[in-house]
Amino acid sequence: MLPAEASRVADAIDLVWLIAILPLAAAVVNGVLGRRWLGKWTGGVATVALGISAALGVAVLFETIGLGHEAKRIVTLYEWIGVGDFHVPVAALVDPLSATMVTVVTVVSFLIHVYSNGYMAHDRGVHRFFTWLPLFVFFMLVLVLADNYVLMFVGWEGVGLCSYLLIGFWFERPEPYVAAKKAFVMNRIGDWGFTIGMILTFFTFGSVRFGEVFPKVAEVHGVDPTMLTVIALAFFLGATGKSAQLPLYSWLPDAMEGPTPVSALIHAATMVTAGVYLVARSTALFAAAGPALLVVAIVGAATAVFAATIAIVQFDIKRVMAYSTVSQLGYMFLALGVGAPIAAIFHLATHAFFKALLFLGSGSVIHATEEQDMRRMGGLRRKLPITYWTMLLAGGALAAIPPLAGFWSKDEIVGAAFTNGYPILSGIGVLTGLLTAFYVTRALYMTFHGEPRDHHLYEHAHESPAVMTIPLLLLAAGSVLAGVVLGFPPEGGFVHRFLEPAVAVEGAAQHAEPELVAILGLAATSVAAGLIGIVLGLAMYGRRRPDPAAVSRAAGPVYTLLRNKYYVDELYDHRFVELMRAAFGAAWAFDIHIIDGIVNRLGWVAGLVGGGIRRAQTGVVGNYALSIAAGLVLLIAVYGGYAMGVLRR
Amino acid sequence: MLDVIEPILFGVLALAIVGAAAGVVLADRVTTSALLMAFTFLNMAGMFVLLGAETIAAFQVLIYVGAITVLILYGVMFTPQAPRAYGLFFQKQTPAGALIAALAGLPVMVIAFAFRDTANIPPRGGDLVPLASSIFTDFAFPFEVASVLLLAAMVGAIVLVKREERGSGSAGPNDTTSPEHSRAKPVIGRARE
Amino acid sequence: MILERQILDHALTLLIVIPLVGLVPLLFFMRDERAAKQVAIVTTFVELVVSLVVLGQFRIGEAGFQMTDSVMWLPSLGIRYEVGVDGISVLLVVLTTLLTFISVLYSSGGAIKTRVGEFMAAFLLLEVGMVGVFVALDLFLFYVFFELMLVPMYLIIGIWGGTRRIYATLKFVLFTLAGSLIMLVAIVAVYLASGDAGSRTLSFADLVNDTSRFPPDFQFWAFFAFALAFAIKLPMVPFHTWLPDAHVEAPTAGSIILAGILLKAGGYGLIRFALPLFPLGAQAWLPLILLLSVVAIIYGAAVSTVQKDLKKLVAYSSVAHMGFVTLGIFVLNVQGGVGAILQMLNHGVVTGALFLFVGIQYERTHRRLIADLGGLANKWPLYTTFFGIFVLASLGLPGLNGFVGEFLVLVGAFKFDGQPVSGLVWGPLAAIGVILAAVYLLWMFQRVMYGPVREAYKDLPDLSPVEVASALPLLVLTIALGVFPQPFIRIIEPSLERMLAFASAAAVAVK
Amino acid sequence: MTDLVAILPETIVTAAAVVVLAVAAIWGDARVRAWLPWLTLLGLIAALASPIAYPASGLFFGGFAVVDQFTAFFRLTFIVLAAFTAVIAPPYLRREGVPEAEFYATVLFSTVGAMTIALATDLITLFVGIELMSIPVYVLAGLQRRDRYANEAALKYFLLGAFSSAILVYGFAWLFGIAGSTDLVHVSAAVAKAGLGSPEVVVALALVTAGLGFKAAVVPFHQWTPDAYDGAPTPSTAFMSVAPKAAAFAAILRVMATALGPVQLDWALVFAVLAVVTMTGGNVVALVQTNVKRMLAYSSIAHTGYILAGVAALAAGTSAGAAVLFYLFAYGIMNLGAFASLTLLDLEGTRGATLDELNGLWSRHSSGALAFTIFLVNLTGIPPTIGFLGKFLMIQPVLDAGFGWVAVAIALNAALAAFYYLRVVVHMFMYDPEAGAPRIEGARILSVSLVVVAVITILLGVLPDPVYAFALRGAEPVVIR
Amino acid sequence: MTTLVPLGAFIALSAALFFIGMAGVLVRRNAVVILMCVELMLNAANLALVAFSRRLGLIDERGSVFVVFVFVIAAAEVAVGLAIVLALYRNRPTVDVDEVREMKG
Repeated sequence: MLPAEASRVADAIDLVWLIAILPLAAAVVNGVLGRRWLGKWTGGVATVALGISAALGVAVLFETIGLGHEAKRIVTLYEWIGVGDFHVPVAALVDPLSATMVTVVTVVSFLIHVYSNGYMAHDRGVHRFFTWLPLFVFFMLVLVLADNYVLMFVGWEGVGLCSYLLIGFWFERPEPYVAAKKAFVMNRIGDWGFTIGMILTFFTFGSVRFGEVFPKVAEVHGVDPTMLTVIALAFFLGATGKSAQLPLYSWLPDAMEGPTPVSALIHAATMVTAGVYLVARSTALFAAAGPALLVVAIVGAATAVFAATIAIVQFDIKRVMAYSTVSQLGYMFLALGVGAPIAAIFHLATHAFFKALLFLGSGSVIHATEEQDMRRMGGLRRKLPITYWTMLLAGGALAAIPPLAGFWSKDEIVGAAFTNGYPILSGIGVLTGLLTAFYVTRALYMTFHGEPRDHHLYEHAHESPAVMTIPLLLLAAGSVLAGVVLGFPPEGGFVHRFLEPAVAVEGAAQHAEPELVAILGLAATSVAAGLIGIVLGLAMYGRRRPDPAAVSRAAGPVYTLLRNKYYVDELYDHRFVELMRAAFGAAWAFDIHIIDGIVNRLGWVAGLVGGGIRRAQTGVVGNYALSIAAGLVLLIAVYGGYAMGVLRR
Repeated sequence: MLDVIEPILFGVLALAIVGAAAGVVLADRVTTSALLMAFTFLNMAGMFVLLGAETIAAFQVLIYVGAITVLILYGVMFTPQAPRAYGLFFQKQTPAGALIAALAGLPVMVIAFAFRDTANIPPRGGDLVPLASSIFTDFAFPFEVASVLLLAAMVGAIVLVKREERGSGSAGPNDTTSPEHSRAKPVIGRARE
Repeated sequence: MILERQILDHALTLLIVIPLVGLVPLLFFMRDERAAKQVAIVTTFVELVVSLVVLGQFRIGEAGFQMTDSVMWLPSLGIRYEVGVDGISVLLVVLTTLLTFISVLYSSGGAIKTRVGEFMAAFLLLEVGMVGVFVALDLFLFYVFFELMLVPMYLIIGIWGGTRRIYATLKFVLFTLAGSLIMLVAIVAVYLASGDAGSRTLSFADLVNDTSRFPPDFQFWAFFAFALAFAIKLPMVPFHTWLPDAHVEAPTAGSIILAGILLKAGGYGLIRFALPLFPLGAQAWLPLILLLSVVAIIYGAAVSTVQKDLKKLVAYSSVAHMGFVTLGIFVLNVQGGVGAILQMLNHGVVTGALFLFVGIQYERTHRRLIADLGGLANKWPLYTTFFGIFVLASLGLPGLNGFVGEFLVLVGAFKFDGQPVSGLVWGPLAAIGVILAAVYLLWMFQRVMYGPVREAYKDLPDLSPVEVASALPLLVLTIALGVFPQPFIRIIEPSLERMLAFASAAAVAVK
Repeated sequence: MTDLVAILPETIVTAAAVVVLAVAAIWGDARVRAWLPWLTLLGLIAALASPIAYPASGLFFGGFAVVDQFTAFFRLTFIVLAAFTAVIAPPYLRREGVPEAEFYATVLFSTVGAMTIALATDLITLFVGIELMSIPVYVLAGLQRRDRYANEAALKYFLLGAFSSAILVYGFAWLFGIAGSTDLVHVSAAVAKAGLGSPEVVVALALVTAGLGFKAAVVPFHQWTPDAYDGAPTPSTAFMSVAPKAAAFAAILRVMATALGPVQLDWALVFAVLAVVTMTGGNVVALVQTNVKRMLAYSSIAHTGYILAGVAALAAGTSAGAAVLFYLFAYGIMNLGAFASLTLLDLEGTRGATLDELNGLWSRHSSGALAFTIFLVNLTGIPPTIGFLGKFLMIQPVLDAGFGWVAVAIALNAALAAFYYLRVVVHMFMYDPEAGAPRIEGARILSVSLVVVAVITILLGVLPDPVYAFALRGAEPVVIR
Repeated sequence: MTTLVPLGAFIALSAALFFIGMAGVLVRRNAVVILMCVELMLNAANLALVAFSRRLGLIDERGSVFVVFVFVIAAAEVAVGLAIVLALYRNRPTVDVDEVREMKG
């Protein structure tokens, strides 16, 4: 802390570390005492801890708001690593950006913890669950609060670990832990980029602390632009891994093997947005690295539409949501790429709410029906009213129906893309909006409307307990209001004013102020697209005309392609893995047969030579005498050679 | 007069020595070799006389022709061999051995002529007196050592050839031969490996 | 008071003597198992305490050697008995005593069933050698201890080892011996080059003061000889093939010490002797060593991925980890160096622990093939937790100790701006190893731990108190080194900078 | 009178031999025989102590005997070795029915011969000494006279020994011809005058090298070694594998350094090559042996190679001679101990033990196995043992003399040798004994003395300075100037 | 006194004898005969020694003294040698060294 601040009276921001420590404490307590003593009370412990830190989080947020424009405070705990000129403090950076993230994370986590108390009540491993979930929150908070890349990396890897543990939560079955490993390894590939990015940052700017790095970016002189691009791309590689963007997205759908609350918290609301946060946090860096920014935009857009197309044809309700998440994350990167980080964060926040809600909703459905395949559902709205209505709202938000939350944020992204001179990308955004609206409609309809397809299942379905439904309601409120509250009026909403200083880039070219016409026009188009999608969905699945089956038949190859998710999993999980195994096997063979072989051969050769010489030991005195005499002759020859100068010494 | 005799004598003796020595090597029968060896020694004694070392010559006759030859003949008698061709042509190693010996011998014989007599040798009589005097005065130490050597050799020879007295019990468990065996007649025509 | 002072002044000598003292009663109780165990435990514990006292007495921030003892040993050769610790060695000493204590404790818990007395005796002898290696400041003394480690370990693997123990142990000894004998020649050469007859010395302090007495070509070969010996001990690719065999066959305690300490002797030798004494030689061999290091990192990881035997997998992973050590040392900057030392400590703790747990598991299931295992997590929650944490530490998860060392090494590697290939190539390549580590370790973990529980292992017991007691200190260290590495770094850094200064100064002086 | 004082040790040893014989001849029963080794020991100790009581140094017997530090060192070495032999011999001798009194007497006679070599300043004394050292050893080889292998060993050793003696004495004759004197100093002067240019020096040098090389078992004059060591009764092997070798090197040092010192440049390189060939050959063949006794025989050839390297490096000055002396001392103790350890096993015939017969020796006779292991570790050259110091001190002058390649060869050979030495340990510790193999009982004195000596090798490995300092002083007379 | 036979001739003769003896050792198989050949070699040495000591104009008779010692040694060798041969012969009736080859390799 700066001496100036030292005199200040302590306030919530000074206790910001407590926000992170509380979940950790909960995790430790549950981890140590859970199995033997606490049992299912672990849920209570975790929830309480989360509640407190959520409250603190909100407090911090408001205090930051209170600080106004120069809201930026660093709370240093201790020096973690310090070797030579390389220093990594354990310090929290509290500014609008991190404050927002903290709030989102803590609040959503809290709700999901509450929900989980119901959802996981009957699981044998409940104590494990409530050890790892708060642990995840801890790492997530480290990630968002860190004031330097290395500390951020700690959270980054930590959340990866917890996602690994939680995806593989039901480890008796193979699918979960296979998916878990896939997730972790793919993240590691991204982390390779992150690592390189960090270290290069250190050598370019002599520090890894945001506060010291970003100012230096401004003075372009001295900093090699290509180096900047490399750094940015390296970080972005990390982001693609964590946020499931092309080409490293394929772990996220598989991650649905984990318990649904996990999917909601980690694989929808928080962890997967870490990549977005990273890029947003490094806006200054990316802004200075033009090409990298373009790459971000393109990858984002591509991922958005790519995932949406797959989502269209999925039947597992959670997988639909998963691909939807991938697609929405694509939106956020698109936003970042087109230079609208605020829009990205905005969408991140809203998405956190409605996507978490969608997941928890489907979780409640699954909880009620023990079934994930939408083809065996239908007509459930009568059985699960609360779930139905809340999910309907969330779906609307996802489909960007005004005035629900999704509308504001998504619309802003599309708009920014357009106004900042990326019309094509903007177009893709609109198209994706259409697809989104379509598959969300399809999913909700197949689940809740029409006639029950499986009566046995239908009969046993029942609404979830209050502990699960209340979070749904709260999230629903968020999904409805978040947009208006934060983002109205567009481009000038609270969120903009609040976040502006955090992501402001000195000297970065500010895009031209868009005129109202364009905004409205774009809004209209995207809304229209959404409506078309919904109508189409209702038509196909409500009226059966055109009949989906017929359509898929007509689509033929395209359909199978989508059905098989573009065969990417086959490519990764089989071709690539087989290739690697072959290579590694070859390496081992080399180790055994060549390297070790040579070693063993040496001994063998020595033995051979020994055996040979041994044969000269005939046991016959005459031969021995002969060798002596021969030796004598040899000596005479050699010495004679010296004497006559024939041999040199 | 005397000048002529010496070279002639030398030649004769040299021929005799070389011839007899070659005989020792070439002779088929062991006894022949032994006798030829004795003959070589005799001629060698003559050579010593020629060199004016009468005392040494005397010793030579006594020790070699007397003691050693007799000893060796005893040895030959004690170790009768099956009458078998000891001809060199059964010896695989003969050519190699001969070659090596020649290879070493011829150059050395040539080199031998590099030794020259010192120009003026002081006239001196027999070697008895200086020899006797020096052995027991200057050479007292090696002489004592030599006496120990003889003692050691004696002890060794005795312990090696003496038979265990019956029932001394000192015969080890690894008695690879029975007393009968040790007195056994030589096996006739024993196959060679 | 005075006595206390005395003891503290000669604490290091004490460290060398204590195990020898312990040997005496052991020889009498050779046939009485319980007594033998008790003697061994007490001795190693006292040793541990004394080493901790040493650590406590250590003056942090000083670069030079502390608590030195120096006595003329071989007057007619001018060779001294000279011991002392600096920031680099003091931690390794403590690690040694700790791991030895743990190994003995664990082994006395029933892991060793035959010839217990002999086993403990071998271990005490081994401890003498290991501690000696880290405190010796005279090349001759160092060599003596370096070799002294050999025979006990030879017996430990050969007598209490697995089915192919003979092959393994002979391979281990012959490899090491071949290397160290070449080094012996080099040591003698150094001795001869150290001055004119009468003024010759092998004392590190004297030698390092003026390395210009070693002409460049001399340094070239001397460094080669030293590096060879240490590269085999470490082991560096391609001299590593003794390691998997030795580890697979060795008894658990043997593996722990082998991985935890013996390999460190190699890295320590490089940074303490090879580098400062022959800076020019180091410069000459630098590119090759860096190449081999990176190869080791990737190659070791690649090979571990396809291992079927649990111990072999961990053994090959050691090869990869040691690659980080050599890389860190020879990028010749402080981040790399500190990283390398930390990596040595971390690897000692973590891999030691991994072998401990593999051994525990083997004792219950008598299976080491990964394919034969599975579903253990269900029955052994405690075991799974411990094992899992160590696995994560081993794959370099931030917040655990593995990360700090590897990351600093990577920083150093990037920083390396030497010829012909700069760090911008080495760094990213080395970083790949981190990905692969995740692959093979997690894959192993899930195959061993996850999945449905097997009938055969249904009623096997979880960790016993002794085992927990053995593992707990390691766990604490694993987390402490990960969360609060700075105190350790503060101990290491000055001494390391001193070593590097020796290296660079001489290099500059000649240029 | 002073002359006699000067050779008091030799006299005492001779007397001891005679007394032993006499005692055995007069009271031939077992009780007395039990005392013979102690009688021998007593004599040897007296001999060792006598120079302290009556110190003497300088030239004696009109310059035919010299007593200097060199002599002193070798006296110590030989007496220690003889004493060690006397202590370890009895169990075997009684078991195999080898005549004891003669054994001790012969050992003592041979010792006198060896000591004489150390005293010699003159080709004649030297030659007589060499013979007095050798002839009793031939006897020792054949002493177990009912054993076919012993006979064979004795015969081979004797025939070849006599052969080489003839070569040696012929070489001496030529040296005499060159110098007109048998005094080593005069010879050296004459050789210096003639130089290697003169062919007769070439011949003499070759003959002498071959003759002495045989005694020290240098390749290619070594082939008698395995058979002789193998067949001889084990205690004899123990003695003849060390004392004659040490004596041979004493002779080599005296002749090569003093008489042929002037042409050192010419023989140094040859010796270096011979050294490498010898150590490598010995090790490589030892590698494929399954009979431990025979394996040790080959290993002793290898050690000859190491020592010879030191001789080749004599140009390096005192350190070289000191290295040779020290190594001889170390090698003597450890090799003798190794062979002696074999006598623990009660086996058919003289031919030592196969590796398998050693299986599980640790459980059959712990102290013996322990001692054997320590001796093997010594031979391998692993610290902290006297064997290691031997190698360390040897490499130093070799490098100093510029024979870097020889030093490397020594190192590699040591590694190679480690394989077969440690393989023996493997069999003793890591294999279980054959079913029903009994614990080895008795032979308390033997095992105790083995352990004691083994411990001594370690102590001397930790604190070698007294011995080395002594060796340094002892090397002074054989420095080539 | 002056002589017509040069010293070199004697030495050459001794060399001839020496190498004849050596050849004998190399080619003969009968242990006793080998022993004889060794004696021949020793005699060659004797001849050389005597010749030197008579012809190099030395003040003393060192060579001859040496010869005396060689006599002694020769006698000792023969005694021990024959003893060994006899001991061997008792265990297996042969003196053929080619047949005494149980130890080899």
